[in-house]
Amino acid sequence: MSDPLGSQIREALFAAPARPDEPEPQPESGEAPADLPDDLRIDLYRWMRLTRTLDNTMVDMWKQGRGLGGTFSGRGHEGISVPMAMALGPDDVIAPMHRDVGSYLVRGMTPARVFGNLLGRVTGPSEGRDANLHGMGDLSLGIIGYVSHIPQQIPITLGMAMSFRYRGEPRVALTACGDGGTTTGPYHESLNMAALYSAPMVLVVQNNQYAYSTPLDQQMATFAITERAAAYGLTARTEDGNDVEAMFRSIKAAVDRARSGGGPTVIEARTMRMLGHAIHDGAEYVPRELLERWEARDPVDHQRRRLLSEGVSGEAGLAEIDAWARAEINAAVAEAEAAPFPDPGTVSDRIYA
Amino acid sequence: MSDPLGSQIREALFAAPARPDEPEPQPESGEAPADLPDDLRIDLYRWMRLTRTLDNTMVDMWKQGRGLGGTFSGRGHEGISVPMAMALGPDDVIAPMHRDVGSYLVRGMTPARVFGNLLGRVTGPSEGRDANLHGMGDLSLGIIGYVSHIPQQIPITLGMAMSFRYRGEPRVALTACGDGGTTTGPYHESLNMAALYSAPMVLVVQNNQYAYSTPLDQQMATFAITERAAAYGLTARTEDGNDVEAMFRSIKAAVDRARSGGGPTVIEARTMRMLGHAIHDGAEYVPRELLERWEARDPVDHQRRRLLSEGVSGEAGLAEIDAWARAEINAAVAEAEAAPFPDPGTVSDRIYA
Amino acid sequence: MRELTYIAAISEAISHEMERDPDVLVLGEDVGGDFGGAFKVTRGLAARFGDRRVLNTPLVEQSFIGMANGMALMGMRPIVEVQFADFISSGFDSIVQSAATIHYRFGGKVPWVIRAPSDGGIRSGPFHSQNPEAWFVHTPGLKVVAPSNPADAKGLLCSAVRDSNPVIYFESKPLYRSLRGPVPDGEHLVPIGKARVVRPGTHLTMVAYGAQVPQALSAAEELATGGIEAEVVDLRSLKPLDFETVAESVTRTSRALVVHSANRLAGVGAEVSARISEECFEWLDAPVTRLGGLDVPVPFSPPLEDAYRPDARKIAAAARRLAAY
Amino acid sequence: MRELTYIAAISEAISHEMERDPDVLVLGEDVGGDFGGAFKVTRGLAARFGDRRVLNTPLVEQSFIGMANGMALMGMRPIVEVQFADFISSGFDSIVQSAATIHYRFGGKVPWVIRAPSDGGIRSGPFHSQNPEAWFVHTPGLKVVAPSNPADAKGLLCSAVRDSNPVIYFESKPLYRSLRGPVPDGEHLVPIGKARVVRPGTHLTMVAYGAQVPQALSAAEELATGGIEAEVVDLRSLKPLDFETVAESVTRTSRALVVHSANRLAGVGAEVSARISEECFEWLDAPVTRLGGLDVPVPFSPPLEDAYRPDARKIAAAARRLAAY
Ligand SMILES: Cc1ncc(C[n+]2csc(CCOP(=O)(O)OP(=O)(O)O)c2C)c(N)n1
Ligand SMILES: Cc1ncc(C[n+]2csc(CCOP(=O)(O)OP(=O)(O)O)c2C)c(N)n1
Ligand SMILES: [Mg+2]
Ligand SMILES: [Mg+2]
Repeated sequence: MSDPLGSQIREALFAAPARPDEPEPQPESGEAPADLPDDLRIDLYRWMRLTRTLDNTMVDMWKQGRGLGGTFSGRGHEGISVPMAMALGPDDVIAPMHRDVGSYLVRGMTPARVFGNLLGRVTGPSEGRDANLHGMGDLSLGIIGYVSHIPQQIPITLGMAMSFRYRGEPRVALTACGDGGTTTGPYHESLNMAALYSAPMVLVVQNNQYAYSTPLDQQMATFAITERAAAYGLTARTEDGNDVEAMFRSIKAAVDRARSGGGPTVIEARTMRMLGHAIHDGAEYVPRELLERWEARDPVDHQRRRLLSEGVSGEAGLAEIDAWARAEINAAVAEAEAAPFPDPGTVSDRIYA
Repeated sequence: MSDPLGSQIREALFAAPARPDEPEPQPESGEAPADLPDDLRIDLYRWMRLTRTLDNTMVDMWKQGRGLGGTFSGRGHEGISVPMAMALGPDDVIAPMHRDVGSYLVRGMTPARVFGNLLGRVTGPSEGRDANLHGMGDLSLGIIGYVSHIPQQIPITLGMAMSFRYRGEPRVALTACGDGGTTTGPYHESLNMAALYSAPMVLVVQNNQYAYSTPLDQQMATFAITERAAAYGLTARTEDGNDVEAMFRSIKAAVDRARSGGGPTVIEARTMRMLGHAIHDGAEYVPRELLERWEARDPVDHQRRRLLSEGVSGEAGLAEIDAWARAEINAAVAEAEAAPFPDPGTVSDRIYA
Repeated sequence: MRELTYIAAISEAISHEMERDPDVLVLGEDVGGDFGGAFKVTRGLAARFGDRRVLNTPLVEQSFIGMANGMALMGMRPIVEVQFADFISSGFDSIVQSAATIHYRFGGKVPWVIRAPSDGGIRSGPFHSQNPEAWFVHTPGLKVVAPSNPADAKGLLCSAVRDSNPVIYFESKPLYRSLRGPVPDGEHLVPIGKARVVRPGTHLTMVAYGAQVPQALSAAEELATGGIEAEVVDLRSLKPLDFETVAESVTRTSRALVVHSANRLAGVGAEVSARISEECFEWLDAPVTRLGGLDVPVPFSPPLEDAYRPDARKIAAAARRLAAY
Repeated sequence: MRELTYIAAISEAISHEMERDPDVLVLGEDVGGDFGGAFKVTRGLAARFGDRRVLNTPLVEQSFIGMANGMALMGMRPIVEVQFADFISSGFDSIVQSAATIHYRFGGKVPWVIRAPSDGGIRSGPFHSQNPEAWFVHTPGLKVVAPSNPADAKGLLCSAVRDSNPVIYFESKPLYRSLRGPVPDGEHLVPIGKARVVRPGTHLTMVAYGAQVPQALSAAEELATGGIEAEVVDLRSLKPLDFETVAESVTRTSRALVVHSANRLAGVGAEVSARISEECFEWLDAPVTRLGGLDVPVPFSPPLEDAYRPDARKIAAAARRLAAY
């Protein structure tokens, strides 16, 4: 039943390493700086590097049998998950999805706690109750734990945004979903309500061209994610998800707009999931050359090259960051592996608040 | 939280008795005749009259306390429910909604059986098991009974259409939903799939400006129902739901297109619910002058006037139809009221097929 | 004490809580404006508290309950109306997967109430008569209550609003205007998780909730004329379940009859019956009897619905058999 | 007889039915192509039967199950895969309101099967370990089966495909590759609605289904070394429930232990326990005991999940207490 034309369209949309026919996205709100300060540009790199190092380490550990259950790699998504959190203010809230480890880190969750969750230790934010990148909520950090049922994070985020409206608080709620998430019912219901109520929320659609093994052309007849979103009456735009600075600008502009009463925004970030859906998945269904094309656009490397070529940072400075990330993650793994499992006697605790 | 601008837009969209700025809808497929044969035009009137007479009688009976439970009037919707069924072929299937009594009648369900259902008699298609216009399925007539949970009829219809595709049968499946139905999740999910699979189905959106007491501007920020539908990649158009001939042409064109492999169509039929949501509802929340404006466009009267003014039929011929309808409905009520209630001993029968 | 109908007590509880706490708001289909909901429970609230706090939503149970989850996580206390309990299934994920698990998984609080107008006997057919409480009692992390009289209707709703957990409040449509009773003015809380003996008796224990409590009481009156004194326990909370009160009664009477309008098969009555058998085994002089709806959708036509559903007559008959065992 | 794993038996049943009947098709998330589903159950089917009959859908449980309702109404026989049983809640309305009621309400037939990979014990956490069968057993109009071994996995699935009603087929993930057993070649049907005594015994009856059957059997072996002979009844069908087989056993052994992985509270075990107490009251020498999951979401971390879940050790301990009662 798959439409051969569909895959051609998909190729056309996603094949080119850059999309020169599309103008560089311009921030729409004056509050979002067109030129990002150097330290912010370096920080974007720093968090991406930490995220990537965590991800690589996690993947290695699971392959070595040092993991517990399954887990999800966000490799290739760092250019999205990091600015999702970087563009928020301290009182804003975020409901990340299953590949957004970068958002957790930026928001202040330590790598040791992340590994604690992955390894089922009592030191993880779910205290061993939830698996992999699920349930890693920490309200003191403004983070809502992931509910597996897609796209539950969206109506939750709408509700948080509405609570800010009700109370007149200048806060913003942000969440994400995948291309798969855009086909679900609550996506439609919630975006329609977000527009209707002018909710201060931002939704980042992480269009990585696959929902598990199912390519875009088996999910939708047209790839007009932005157009469909705009038809609700909210702001919608498409960005290069592998360009962390473009993503930061776009998300920041959307956050500022939401904060100032301008209503919700949907940002479609086009990217590629570089590993399988989850750790056990070899993703043989993804054409190798598609991966190669996207490997050449790796968001971490891209930012690194940009900082170097534009003279924002020198090789030494970046190497220092890379080493810092390595050390942070090594220490985190050691700490998490040494942490205790939860006491089985606590299994029924905290079922009610 | 309701947007004052919203109601202005709504006024602009729906206030004028005609919408001269919109071109007359032209059938897109050669198979749908631009000029309808006289007998068909009269038949459209005949079924609308029968539908209206049934509806009026039902409303009177319920007011007199001769009803059972609640019920739904479709007054004002006859220009939609009748052509929905008239445009189908004998092997096509229809999944009507709660105001579509006209579809049942056209499809061959006798008024006596309809009243049998309304009155909980064993002679109703649900044999006393389902209420009012729910559960009036009869597969021998190609009718699927209504499931209350909105918009369950849509995925069912998609599935029926898909079964025709699988088997290569030249059949079409048609259903309807309200303006309220367009805001629900499965509406989005199913339209996206219908476009993706090019399912031979037609969906008529009966936009009567209210979902129960909730006006359009409290349901959606923009009233771009057709645009939103088109964004899935299917054909979508807006029609005057009170012009039964325009509706017939449009639905027939969509049915023909679906049958010939052209894929699904969404037709937005703009109309007004002339009575309350259900029999107990006085609809005080609907401005009286809005109702008056739409009363002037009554679809049954409109067709009557058109037949007379265009010389398709004379007063005598139409009076005969009106009398026939009256007699049919009177006989049906008498038959239904005389029919037995179901035997309580059968309550557990037929739980499994 | 002044008397109110069951439905007026619900309305009073809502306005009492909205008055008390600015974080309380109402949302759902058609709840706002002058209309005030399919059953007019929220009528007048919009005029009193403003449109913002009485929000008409589109027809999207999954997302407006999901939205309530988010509001609640930020400390608001939404009172969500599903138009009929039957439509709660349309928002199922937002309840059983999201709201129910959030506190256990990471400590977030989801203090909402879903008001679900439930039950039948009033010729509304399969989609407007359901009693889906068993789904939610089985699901960890929720609380479930079902008042049987106006005072409890008020007191349980006020407690539910103040509870820090998601509470599903099953109100009984058949009692809305048919049942009047004394309701304390002002502050009135009925604790969640406490059953109540609503009629003392010695020969057997009837355990019921919601609209079957009045039926059980009227059956008990009839039985009393024949010398059988039935004790009636009103569960009030289905989750957490106050089994102590049930056990205390059954160990005195040695006979138990469990009644609800919901389908009997794998209903809440099965849990109550199983626990009685487990924990009161040595005291039982007869098998625990369950009455509930048949294993079919709630039928519309009066003879069918009457055959489907427990009522005072059927309760009395079952009680007589039980007493004679 | 040749041996297959539990999961291979499922795959074999599907291809057997697709071969036999052109109206049988498979749909769900990721079931198609070379991939063949999250657990590879449908791998190879697309190559063999074509992409049209093995349809990858978008991530829309409500609508793809609803679509299956429509296909089934027209006489097709969809085998629907929900990726994990946990996600069946996302399509709840299409099952409990639509499919379940259609035949009762107007005589339409909805002959689909939903395959729901269920159960835990494999460190998958709250959203990939659920056992939601009680919701569906409580709902009139559905059938529910849960095979415990490869032969039944094949035979029940083939029967489910041929049944004229909506059947939910709970397959046990923990058994997928851990359990091998003889599976008849070719045509093999296990009737829906028939339990089976999988181990004869005299001292007590264990009633279980799905992955708890092997646990019960291994507990029974252990108990036998201590002189306790437990009879093990495998329910196989949860709805309709073959209570006769249970009663026949319990009236012989006079003691019953009901076990499932699902949450114990208001689970299917409550219904089984209540019926045993109702119908075997005079034969019981001890209260019916239930084992099930605790009243919390299925936790991830091994010590917590082990505390949460019944297993052979806990079954043996409960059986010893029961036998000594
Ligand atoms: C309601 C629901 N059904 C099925 C799943 C199983 N599942 C987990 S992730 C996934 C694919 C998601 O694809 P997408 O939304 O594109 O996100 P991505 O993983 O590509 O980032 C599926 C089907 C789920 N989580 N929720
Ligand atoms: C899922 C669900 N929630 C609530 C209802 C209750 N309900 C019945 S009809 C209706 C309004 C429907 O409005 P619309 O779709 O515009 O159809 P109309 O009645 O105007 O023709 C509502 C809320 C329902 N049937 N289904
Ligand atoms: Mg994706
Ligand atoms: Mg409407």
